[in-house]
Amino acid sequence: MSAPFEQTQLAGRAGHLPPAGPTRPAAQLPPAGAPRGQVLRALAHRPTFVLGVLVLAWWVFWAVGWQAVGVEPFERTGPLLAAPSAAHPFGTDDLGRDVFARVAAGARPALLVGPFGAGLATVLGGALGLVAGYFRGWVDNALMRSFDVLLALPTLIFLVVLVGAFGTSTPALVAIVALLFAPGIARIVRAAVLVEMGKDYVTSARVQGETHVRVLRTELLPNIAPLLLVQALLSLGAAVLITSSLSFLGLGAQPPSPDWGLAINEKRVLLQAAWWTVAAPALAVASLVVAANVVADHVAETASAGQR
Amino acid sequence: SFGSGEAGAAGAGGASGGSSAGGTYALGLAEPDSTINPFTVSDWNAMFVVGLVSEGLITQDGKGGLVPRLATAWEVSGDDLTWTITLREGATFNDGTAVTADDVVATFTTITGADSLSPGASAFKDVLATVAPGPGPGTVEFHLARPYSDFPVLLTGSNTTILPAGTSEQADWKADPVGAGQFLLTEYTPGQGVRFTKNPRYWDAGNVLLDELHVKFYADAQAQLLAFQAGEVDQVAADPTVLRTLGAEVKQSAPGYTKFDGIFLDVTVAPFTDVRVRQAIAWALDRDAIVATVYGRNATVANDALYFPDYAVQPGGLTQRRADTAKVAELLGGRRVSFTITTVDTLQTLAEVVQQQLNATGSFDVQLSVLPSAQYYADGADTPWLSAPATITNWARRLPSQYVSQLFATGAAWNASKYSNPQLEQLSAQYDATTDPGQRQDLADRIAAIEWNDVAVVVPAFASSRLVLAQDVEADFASGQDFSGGFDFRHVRLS
Amino acid sequence: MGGPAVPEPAVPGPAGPVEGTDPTGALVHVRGLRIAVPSRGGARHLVDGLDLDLAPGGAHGLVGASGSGKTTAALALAGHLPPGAEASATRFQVAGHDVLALRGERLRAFRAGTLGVVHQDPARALNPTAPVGPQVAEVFRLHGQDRAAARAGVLAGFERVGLPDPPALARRFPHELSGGQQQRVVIAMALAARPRLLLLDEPTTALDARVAAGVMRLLEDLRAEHGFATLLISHDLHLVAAHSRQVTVLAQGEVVETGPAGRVLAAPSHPVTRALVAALPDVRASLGAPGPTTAAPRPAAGPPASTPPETDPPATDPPAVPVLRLRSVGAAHAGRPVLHDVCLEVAAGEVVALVGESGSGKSTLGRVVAGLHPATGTVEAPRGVQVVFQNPDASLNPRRRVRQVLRRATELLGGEESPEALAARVGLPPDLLDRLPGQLSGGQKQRVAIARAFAGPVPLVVCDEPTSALDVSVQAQVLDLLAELRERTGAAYLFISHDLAVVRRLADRVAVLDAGRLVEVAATERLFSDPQHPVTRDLLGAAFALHRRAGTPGGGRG
Amino acid sequence: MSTTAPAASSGTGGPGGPGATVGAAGGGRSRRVGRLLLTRAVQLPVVLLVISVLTFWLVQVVPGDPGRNALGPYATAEQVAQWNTRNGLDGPVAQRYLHWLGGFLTGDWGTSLRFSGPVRDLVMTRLGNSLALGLYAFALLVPLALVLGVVQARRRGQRVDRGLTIGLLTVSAVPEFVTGVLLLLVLAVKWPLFPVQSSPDAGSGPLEQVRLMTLPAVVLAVAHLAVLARMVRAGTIEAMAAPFHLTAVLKGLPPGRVVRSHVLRNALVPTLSVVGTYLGTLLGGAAVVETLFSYPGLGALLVAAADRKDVLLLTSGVVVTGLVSLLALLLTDLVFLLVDPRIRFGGRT
Ligand SMILES: Nc1ncnc2c1ncn2[C@@H]1O[C@H](COP(=O)(O)OP(=O)(O)OP(=O)(O)O)[C@@H](O)[C@H]1O
Ligand SMILES: Nc1ncnc2c1ncn2[C@@H]1O[C@H](COP(=O)(O)OP(=O)(O)OP(=O)(O)O)[C@@H](O)[C@H]1O
Ligand SMILES: [Mg+2]
Ligand SMILES: [Mg+2]
Ligand code: NI
Repeated sequence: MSAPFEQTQLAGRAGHLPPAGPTRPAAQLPPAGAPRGQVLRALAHRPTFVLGVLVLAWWVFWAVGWQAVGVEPFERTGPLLAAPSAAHPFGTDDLGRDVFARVAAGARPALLVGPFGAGLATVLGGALGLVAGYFRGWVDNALMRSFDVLLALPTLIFLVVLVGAFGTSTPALVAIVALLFAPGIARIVRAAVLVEMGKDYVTSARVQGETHVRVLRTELLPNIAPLLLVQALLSLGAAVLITSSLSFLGLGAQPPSPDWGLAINEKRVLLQAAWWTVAAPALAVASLVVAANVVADHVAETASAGQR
Repeated sequence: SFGSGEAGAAGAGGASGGSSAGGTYALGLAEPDSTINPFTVSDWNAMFVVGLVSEGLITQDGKGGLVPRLATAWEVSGDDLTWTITLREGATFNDGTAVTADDVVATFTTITGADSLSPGASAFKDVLATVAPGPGPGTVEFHLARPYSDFPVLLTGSNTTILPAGTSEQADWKADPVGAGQFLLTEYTPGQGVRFTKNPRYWDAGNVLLDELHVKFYADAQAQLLAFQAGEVDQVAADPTVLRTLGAEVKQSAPGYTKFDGIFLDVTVAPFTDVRVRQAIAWALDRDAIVATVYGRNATVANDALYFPDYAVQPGGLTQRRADTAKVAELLGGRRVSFTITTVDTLQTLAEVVQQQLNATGSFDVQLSVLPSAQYYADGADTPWLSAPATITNWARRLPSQYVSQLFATGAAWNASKYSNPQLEQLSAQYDATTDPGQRQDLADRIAAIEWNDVAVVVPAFASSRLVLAQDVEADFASGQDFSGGFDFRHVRLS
Repeated sequence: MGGPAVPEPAVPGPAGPVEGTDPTGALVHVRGLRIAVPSRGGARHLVDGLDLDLAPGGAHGLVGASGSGKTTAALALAGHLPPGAEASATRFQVAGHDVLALRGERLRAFRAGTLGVVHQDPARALNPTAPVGPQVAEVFRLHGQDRAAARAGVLAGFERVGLPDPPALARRFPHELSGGQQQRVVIAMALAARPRLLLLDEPTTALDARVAAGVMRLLEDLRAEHGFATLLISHDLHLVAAHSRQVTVLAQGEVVETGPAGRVLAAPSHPVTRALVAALPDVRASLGAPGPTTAAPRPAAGPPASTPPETDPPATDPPAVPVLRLRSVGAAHAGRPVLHDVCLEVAAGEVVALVGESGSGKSTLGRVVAGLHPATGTVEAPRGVQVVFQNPDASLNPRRRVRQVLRRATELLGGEESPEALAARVGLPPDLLDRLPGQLSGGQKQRVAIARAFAGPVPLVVCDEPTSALDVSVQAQVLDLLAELRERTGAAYLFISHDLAVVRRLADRVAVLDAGRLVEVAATERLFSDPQHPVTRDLLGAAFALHRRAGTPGGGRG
Repeated sequence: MSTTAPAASSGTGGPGGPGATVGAAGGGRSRRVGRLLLTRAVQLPVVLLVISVLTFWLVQVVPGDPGRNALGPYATAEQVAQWNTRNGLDGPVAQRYLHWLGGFLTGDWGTSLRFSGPVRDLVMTRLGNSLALGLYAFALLVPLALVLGVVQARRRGQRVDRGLTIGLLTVSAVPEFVTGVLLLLVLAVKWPLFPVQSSPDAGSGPLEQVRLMTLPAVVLAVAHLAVLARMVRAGTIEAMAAPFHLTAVLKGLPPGRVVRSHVLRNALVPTLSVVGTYLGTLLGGAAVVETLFSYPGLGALLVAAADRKDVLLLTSGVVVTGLVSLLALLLTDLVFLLVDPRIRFGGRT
């Protein structure tokens, strides 16, 4: 059928202004099939896109360079639970540590586990979902029933077991996130593929003699890619927060790790006494997730402009 | 099964306001972890439930004094080997049968039996030889294996509440909650809570002013705090977070010391084989800061010797250790020592502060390994709490000599430090056997000096239990809410 | 393209009194409509300065080469633009509304109250997840009818457009209908709204001549009765001539000629129009006179000018080496038998046309041949049968660019041509290669689908209405391509078409399908000159009648 | 492959609005539904068996020892071993599993070590509670997510869309216990409209039950809202790009009607599969919320069971939640068939 992230332009939207009026959204859309530079230039005119990119860059900066910059996430550098001030922009925690320094240093685990975990989950779930929905029949049954086993196991129980098996090192967390999210993504992707399979373009490709692998890759994948992107971005936040679930189970990363999820769980008791100790890491996670999604939205909008 | 007044109050979500004078007292606990059985109960929440219904011979008040409960008197024989207990006349179990010497004998026989599952058994090992009915009516004789001047204190410990003779260790006590305590268990709903009503047959029923007691289960400490703020419960433990949240203006009750959190150093493993390293650690800690940060000031600075501040004998002559970076550097000779501290998640804050303080001296590079309790206290030879080189473990209040015999004696079951010192053991045994106060003081000084010097365990502070109470709670608690305090709700009422 | 001065349509033409172009009385009054999408080299104009006037009850034709902007212009009247497009006009009045300025509820009300739209691509115009009946009933409901009335309206509407068994059909989903049935559903849906302006975008491409004639007659009747105006877009100039009074000719978005249908089509002044019309007599000639028939409605009227001898290859005997052999093939949809005992052989290099009424099972047979539909009986088909689907749009992946599609097809089918060359063969300008299917016009999509199927040597191609959306000149080019490929590679075609002119021009033999049975298979010339079966005669007669009427400039109501 | 079922004339729908005729399927569909149910009826027990085996075995990796857990750290190793023997925790795992399985199938689910009560009563009461909470959360979540997703899609790229994206994702990036605490602070502490402890009391009426469950349900719903709304948004955007949407718009249908009759069904298939997995999640995965609100649901029960290696309770509980999850997943597959008539589960031809 058609492409997500595209829009049917209704009258009353862009382009229907009276003759003289230049139109805003249309002006921001790059021409169809425009070269990359032009797309980028169009994106650069979108303030929320620019903001999103800046936020992402900001976290990447801290993830890579917090040691070089010399923030002190572990030392006691101020009074206990000091409110945000010039010296401590996000205040201090119950051990007198600078909350900003901890959040900055926490960007590293977040940016390792989040994107890689979500990415791996999406690749895994996407691939298996595609295969299940495409071949249907026993392949579908075999794959989906195995995933059902994982989906039917309560998440937290599954987590306990996975942590028991892999531990809580960063690569282990990436693997855990992937295993935890892949079944759900596979199911969603399979559902989308089942719908696509009802459309003639898949038949046409097969009639042309296209191999199964290429049908999956070049015909179906592009059509479920927007869905996969949505899934990947939604998994991002959950992946960053995986340590929070783990620490709820008493299995989190080791203190004094500045991990965001860990911090949120540990400091939540301080929500009333010192809201900033929770708010800072929570906002960090939120800003990362929101920025990634907003940037992706903008890219999807520009990319789909002029399609259909 | 419930009075109408109480049902109405509970329905309205209110903690108090029952129709009769004393009202319903509500408090929050985490759901008990272990089986609810006075013999085997081991976690504090379960002890609470059991302790409200059952009654021991003796308990301790908040200052370490002994309080007669089912026993009215206790005295030791001339050879210091037989303690005779006199039982309270007229005391009955909640089923109406009298508490007799046979019941006491049966209870202690079960606890100390060869196949006993009671966690209390260890306290009597090598101390109690036999129990038998005494010569007089209502008396019981405890025959000791060695002289033990603090023996009555052992009777205040865990799992020593008296149950009718014939009660099996394996019985489902919850189904038939028998005991001689202040309350009757009327309803136990897993996941939700327990309801108690006053036991009219309690020997001191006149002083139990509450009509009902409602224990609600909150798995989450924060939920408990919120419940307190919302008025759903009448008390909440005064941990630093609670105090910070509620502010200084709240009504508090501070019934006494309950525990210490010790940093156990395995003296057989480098770098702790070197006593200077152990001492350096002890000298590196800023104990005042720990008391403030970790315990919210509900603690007293300790000096690495295991004498609780409320214990009758206090050792003297030791310099109080305080953070001294120069001394640390001197002891270590400029070395930088790295090691990992292993601990359980409930002690994470202390571990983090200790790590922070040690690392701040520049002489240490400390890593942490914080484990969930099931893992930390796991079974087997390599259980972390006993086998890791440096651990932080909390210990409930016990007698000084108990710590020696259980933590530092050769072959002691819980010797996480792998420390042994025949001289210490000998002094400790002497101390147990002595009744003369002057001699005891002298022995205590020497024991403490050894502990202070050898630093098998660093004890930064003794923690006390403290409660924050709702405005309408009247009367202070005489003792801590634990087994040794007997979960005493006498004189407590709601206005 | 510049072209000569565009005729000023505001000047009253020699049309009848009803067609007053007084702006105040006009239903549609458009001046200088421009629709542009941004493109690499600045804005690209899909419609460039369109003027259009349409009086209430008027009948206007919009013709032009494929991709000239007809659909875009028509949908603009409904207030719809392609995504990202911008429109401007000096005047843009439809039924008294400045459509470009309408928003929200007023736009909706305008659409509900004024418009009926027959989309070019009926298959995709219908919601795949709802039965067709309710989709039409919805329009009645929108106009205030109750459930029962709406249901009755649907059944009556279906009946009128010649759909079989309306109650059962109404419960089916769009994909359970044949192409022509879908198209008729869409027509019924457009009529349900009692529109004042009916936009007909290629309304009969999937219909056989008889049904098409019936539908057009129905439209004429309703127009007379209700006085709505029609804007008819079609490549079939006969149809336009027969059913429009005024005609506007578009070329690359610009109006090149406008005026009374008779004059424009009979005496075209602009080269573009001339090129379009040039094919007219030829087509009529190629169709030839109907043979002796009883079924043709007006057999005696207007004999063709001449009956020139055909240059088709002589009809061959049944082939010796069949590339396709069907023996008593049957097939069913959802348990309902659709094909019965079909026996057919197609030789290598042979073109067998499959004709028959809409819904007779042609597409199903095509799918059976391609192995896409289970069948009973024996189907001996070569490997690698290619299919040009009846609905090219759905068969193109919305996320693959034309270039990717063509390049991959060449690889798969072992062809040698570059995508550019392949595109050029079907008359696609190279700048379309980097577009997605959604950015193409109906005819352009169809040509991509054709180019794809012919990207390499194949033994047999099933062409299901491959030229229905193409204007005559492109159509001719495509037919030449087919002929040339067949010469070169020896490909055989199973050629499904309603367009008998095309059939006659291309096919060696013709098979006539009626309600799932082959009723006649004959060499093309023989079939046209001497149809045996009444069904065949019906088909031929209807086709002839439609084209004959085109000979009467001024439209069918004259 | 196309089915060859006789054309069923069971369709009752007829004209009257596309939305009204979900059940009016062609003959193929009832046949397909039947076949799907049949295959699943065979597969479901197998999946459950696998789940139970996995749970029974995997719980062994959970650190800790039941005897140790019951007796506490100060009990001796011998005491712990003795306790385990008494509670039937020694012997090979396989043997114990088979014993459990036999009991489970005959209705004797054993006794919980952690809660020292019959497993079956415990699980069944909690299941009821969890289902009630889950459905309540669902009732809040699904309509809201639909509305928000559709609004976002219709206003794609505009301020409303961007604002909702930012707002929803921010909320979703805050863990449940933080949202929960915030809600409790406002609605239980500041204005005591709701209790902190949300245990339904035996005696309280249905209205009171709803009041008790409201906060946990809201927190659960909020936690899943962003994901679902974004799925709806993506699906709606896709469906709105399809030509049939233009048809509906040009018909002049009111926007709400366009969405309901034409967009949602086409947008919902991937979303539905998320919804399906959520039902399972809300049963077994609501542990955090249940814990915070002291709500006696299955999630917290199972976490406690796993934590304490209460094998019998855990396995039985997981099998029960598993069954419910699997039924929910089956339901989504069934709904697929009804929502999109083109969907087939059968193998390729
Ligand atoms: N969304 C779009 N973006 C860019 N170009 C488009 C888009 N849709 C159509 N076009 C281009 O606009 C031109 C006019 O298209 P339109 O569909 O109006 O043609 P048409 O006259 O209806 O052709 P046909 O007879 O083939 O249907 C074509 O060249 C087409 O490629
Ligand atoms: N998926 C389906 N389910 C049920 N019936 C179907 C299905 N597809 C087609 N039909 C019916 O089968 C018959 C033959 O359809 P087919 O598409 O082969 O006709 P056709 O000859 O190609 O018609 P047209 O010229 O209109 O395209 C029609 O009556 C149609 O309604
Ligand atoms: Mg067109
Ligand atoms: Mg067809
Ligand atoms: Ni009561």
